[in-house]
Amino acid sequence: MQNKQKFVNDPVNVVPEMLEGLVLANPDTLEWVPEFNIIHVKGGADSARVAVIQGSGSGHEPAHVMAVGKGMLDAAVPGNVFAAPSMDQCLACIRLMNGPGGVVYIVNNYQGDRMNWDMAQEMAEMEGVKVGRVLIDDDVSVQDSSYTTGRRGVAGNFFAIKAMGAASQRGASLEELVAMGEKVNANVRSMGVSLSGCRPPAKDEPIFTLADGEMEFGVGIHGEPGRARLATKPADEIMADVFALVAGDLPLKQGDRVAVMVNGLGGTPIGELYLLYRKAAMLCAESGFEIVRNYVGEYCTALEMNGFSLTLLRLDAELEELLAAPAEVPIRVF
Amino acid sequence: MQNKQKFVNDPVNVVPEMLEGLVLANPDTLEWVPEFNIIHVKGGADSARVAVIQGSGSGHEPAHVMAVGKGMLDAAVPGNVFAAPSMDQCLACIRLMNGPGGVVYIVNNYQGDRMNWDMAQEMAEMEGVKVGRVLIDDDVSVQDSSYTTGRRGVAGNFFAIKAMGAASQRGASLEELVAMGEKVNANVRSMGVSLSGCRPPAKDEPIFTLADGEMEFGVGIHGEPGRARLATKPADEIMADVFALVAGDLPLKQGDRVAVMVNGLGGTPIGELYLLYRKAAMLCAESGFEIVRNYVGEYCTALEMNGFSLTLLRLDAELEELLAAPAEVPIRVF
Amino acid sequence: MQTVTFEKVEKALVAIRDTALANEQYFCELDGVSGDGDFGTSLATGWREIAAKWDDLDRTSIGHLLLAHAQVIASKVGGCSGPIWGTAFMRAGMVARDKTSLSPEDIEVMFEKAIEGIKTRGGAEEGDKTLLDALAPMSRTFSATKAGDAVLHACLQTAEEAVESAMALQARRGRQSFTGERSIGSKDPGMVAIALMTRNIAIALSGHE
Amino acid sequence: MQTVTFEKVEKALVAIRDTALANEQYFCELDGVSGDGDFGTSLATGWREIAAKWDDLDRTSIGHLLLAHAQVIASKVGGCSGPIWGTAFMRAGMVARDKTSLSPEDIEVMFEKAIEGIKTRGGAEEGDKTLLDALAPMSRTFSATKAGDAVLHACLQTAEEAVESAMALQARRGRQSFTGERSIGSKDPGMVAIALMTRNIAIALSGHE
Ligand SMILES: Nc1ncnc2c1ncn2[C@@H]1O[C@H](COP(=O)(O)OP(=O)(O)O)[C@@H](O)[C@H]1O
Ligand SMILES: Nc1ncnc2c1ncn2[C@@H]1O[C@H](COP(=O)(O)OP(=O)(O)O)[C@@H](O)[C@H]1O
Ligand SMILES: [Mg+2]
Ligand SMILES: [Mg+2]
Ligand SMILES: [Mg+2]
Ligand SMILES: [Mg+2]
Repeated sequence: MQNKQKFVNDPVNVVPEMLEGLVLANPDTLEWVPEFNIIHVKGGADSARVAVIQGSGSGHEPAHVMAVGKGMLDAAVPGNVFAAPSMDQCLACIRLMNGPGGVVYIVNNYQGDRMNWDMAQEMAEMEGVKVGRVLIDDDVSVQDSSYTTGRRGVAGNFFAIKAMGAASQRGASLEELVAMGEKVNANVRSMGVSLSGCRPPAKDEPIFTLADGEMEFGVGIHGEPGRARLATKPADEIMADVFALVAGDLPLKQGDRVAVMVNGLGGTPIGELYLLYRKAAMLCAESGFEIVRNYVGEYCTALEMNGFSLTLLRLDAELEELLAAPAEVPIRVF
Repeated sequence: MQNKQKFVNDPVNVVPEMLEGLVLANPDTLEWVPEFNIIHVKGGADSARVAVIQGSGSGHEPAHVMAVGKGMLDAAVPGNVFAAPSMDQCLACIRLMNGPGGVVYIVNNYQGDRMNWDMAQEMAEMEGVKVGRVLIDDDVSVQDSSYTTGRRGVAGNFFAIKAMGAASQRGASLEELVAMGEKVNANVRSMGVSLSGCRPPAKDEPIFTLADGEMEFGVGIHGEPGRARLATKPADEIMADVFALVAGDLPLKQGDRVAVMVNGLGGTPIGELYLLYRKAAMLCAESGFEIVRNYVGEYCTALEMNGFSLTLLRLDAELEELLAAPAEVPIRVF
Repeated sequence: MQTVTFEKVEKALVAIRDTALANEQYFCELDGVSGDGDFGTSLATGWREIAAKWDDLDRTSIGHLLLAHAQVIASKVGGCSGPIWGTAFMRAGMVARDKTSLSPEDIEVMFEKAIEGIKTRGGAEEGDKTLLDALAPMSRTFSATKAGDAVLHACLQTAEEAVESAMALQARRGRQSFTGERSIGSKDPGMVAIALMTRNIAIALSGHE
Repeated sequence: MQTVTFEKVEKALVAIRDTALANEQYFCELDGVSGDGDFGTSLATGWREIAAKWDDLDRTSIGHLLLAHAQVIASKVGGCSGPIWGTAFMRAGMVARDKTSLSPEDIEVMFEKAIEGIKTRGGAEEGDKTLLDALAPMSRTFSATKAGDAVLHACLQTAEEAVESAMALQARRGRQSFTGERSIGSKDPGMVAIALMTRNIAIALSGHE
């Protein structure tokens, strides 16, 4: 049975109808290929540049279809809600965005995403296309999970997109882009916490439910279990726990320059995200980590889940420059 | 009792801690006056311009503290969650942002907001300050409501801020700014629908609850009742009903040029907002209204409420130019 | 009524202040019947601040003293009461800006201006079951009896009768109005405060009448 | 075993196809015990597409025919099965790219490459209760018996025994693994499909052995 507390029509059409809305809202900058649900920058592949593309399940918006734009992704190819894009979608996207220098895709470490992309890559390579791959696995909360072997790829993904998108604009080669993505992945860590479940449009039931006073510590971006189901506590204490695990995993050391992201998982008011950022900024100051850039808002969501994730990225001069480069996304804020 | 499913510390400190996070995240552009919870552009009043300010309850973020920036608001002074700022907060903000040409405030038509601002205006005028006022009442859903006499002021407010902020940058006088704000208000209409209640941090109970399959048609931005409690239905049909009421109230006529905003009330995934925008764009096309600019995302929320509002603004050449003028807001999207 | 001296005005203000301070709980209970139960706290918070600053209040004129009250009330009193009471004191204060004593005609105008201010500020009219339903008849009684000696007593009687007769009304302003018909049959806390303050003013000034 | 002709390969592919088409419901039921019940639909959807395109499939070589299968399977089969089966056909197809008949050694390498591909793609190892637990022992049986005439029969026996003995295992890959210990005691749908396809290939080719 359909979830009635959603602004959708037939749940089967959620993704195409969302994409149609997106291109209707951005007629000058985006194009949509309905057959494969590909969103790409207007005009398609740029023969002077190596395109950067991504595809994963829907329900994480603005990731990744709303990260398509100049200096960000050249294309995104979403699957259904919380389902990997199929092999032929990935292959079609590779073919479409391929240029003389090849094409690079970014994939989060989820089994379904990886299998379909790897397969598409092999197929494309058999056709003579040069394909680069960047795997993101920034989530420190669990080693193996419902949908992964190894760590999950979550909001840290944004920084790979931003850095690689900027590098592509500067004419980076396929190898340079892959190296850049791998550098981001080696230096980025994330972890999430939720205070509610989430409910895909086609499902009658939430993926999980939390009683009043419970939180899922280390939740995944589909509502998969994390480290533990714990009692809720003040926001500052939650942030302190998450911060210690994320910073400790890299590990960051005094004097490191960092980018800090407090990402909303969909149902958390932006006011609470800033309240959480306040504590993260204080913890950085105490630890001697210098915040060079910060990001507070929704970057990678899990439908309407009430939760947040913290992402820390260790910077070097090159990354700082790429993060500061101009970029365009289809979300208008003023 | 405190609501435990929130990322907050002591509910009493929600607003100051959010504001502290906001200025920590924007040290180069924003300043905070803790005594009165005023957020203003760095450096304060600009003696060459008439400042545009706003204050209302918190819990509607990004409205209005995250709309402070060059070409937008010069300052915002928020009350507690869903409570008007007090008279002395408003008065302090007027005094602080006053310049040789005076200062203009925007107030949404809620009784508490109006009384405190009007009072502050009289006090300031007794001190010799020239104060302009723009009242926003764009919500077509109800004539009188729990908190208002006349129509409520909701997301349409954004367009007054944007147009007046841009006009102020161009050196508009107090009288010109007031006229501009009144022009926006005369040409803007909104209406909201929700599929869930919302729950202030200091409250144990949601402001209202909806059963599965119910929606509040015409909801206010504090969860106040609207026109009717109805059965949910497909998103396109909900949008069609809202669109007819909003466009019909102006009324818009064939050939009109418009700005369209699909605003999330806090807990609605952005994917659904684009799905709703798709239908709004189609309805505009059918009705012969030309969409010049569109806005899809969160502009004026009601904490974590699952809902949206539609705002239509009838444009003329002057408004089009002001909406297109550059502006800076403290929310970084890339 | 004769000319009202600065001293008498101060005594009246002390009576108002002490009424607010002494009845915090009672006014809250009245507000709790169909409102949000904060009215007593709202008033007491404001007048505690006035009491703390008492000696330093601007006494250049009666008007300035009233304006100093207005400033504190508007800043420190919460709910609807802050802007409404603040406005009343401010409008009355404007009339008396340059005065160190008040004629009955001055007081008549101050009454009218305060009522006008409350109406503008809160959008209420007589019959909406707010303190206007006490102030407006009092103002009419004052105008009718201002020449006589029993004016204060007449005003008090009007206020107390108003409290009783307004019980039958349904509140249409402030939080009381949110509970709809539940407000019918109960006393309006704002009106009770006005009547009690008037009584205490009458007691305080009775030696001088 | 002798050289396998193009004709025999086609017969084997028809047997695989028809097994997928004939057992949609049965495979779904098997998957429903501890998985999400879509395995039969996944396979049937893919092979319905293959059947529809049957006459137009690229027959330049055995390898091209297998690669044509791989393309359709990877595109049209959902769940884990699409990429896994697609990879198996692709890797086997690469070995046979230029061949119009297969030696036992060719088939041995194709087996090995397909298994290697499945491992790379899905990250599973033997013992994780997936179709690898049928394919890997079959591949060893094939290598050991490829010189003899009973090779197909020996492979079939290995597969069917593997299905039985793997029942005791707990699934560690795919959706079956989500239900944890609930998978113990049931047959793995992927392994059953492999065994049934082998049986139908043996029947189809028995006239020629
Ligand atoms: N709009 C109004 N105009 C005049 N008086 C009002 C108005 N609203 C409320 N009041 C008066 O204020 C009293 C309640 O005060 P208070 O508890 O401070 O307000 P709130 O309704 O905000 O809780 C009521 O008893 C009534 O006499
Ligand atoms: N990672 C894997 N590697 C190899 N085979 C797998 C893997 N995961 C599942 N399988 C096989 O696939 C079968 C289930 O297929 P299917 O229902 O399409 O997958 P899903 O788990 O996505 O629902 C299982 O019975 C098992 O034999
Ligand atoms: Mg009250
Ligand atoms: Mg109150
Ligand atoms: Mg399955
Ligand atoms: Mg499946």
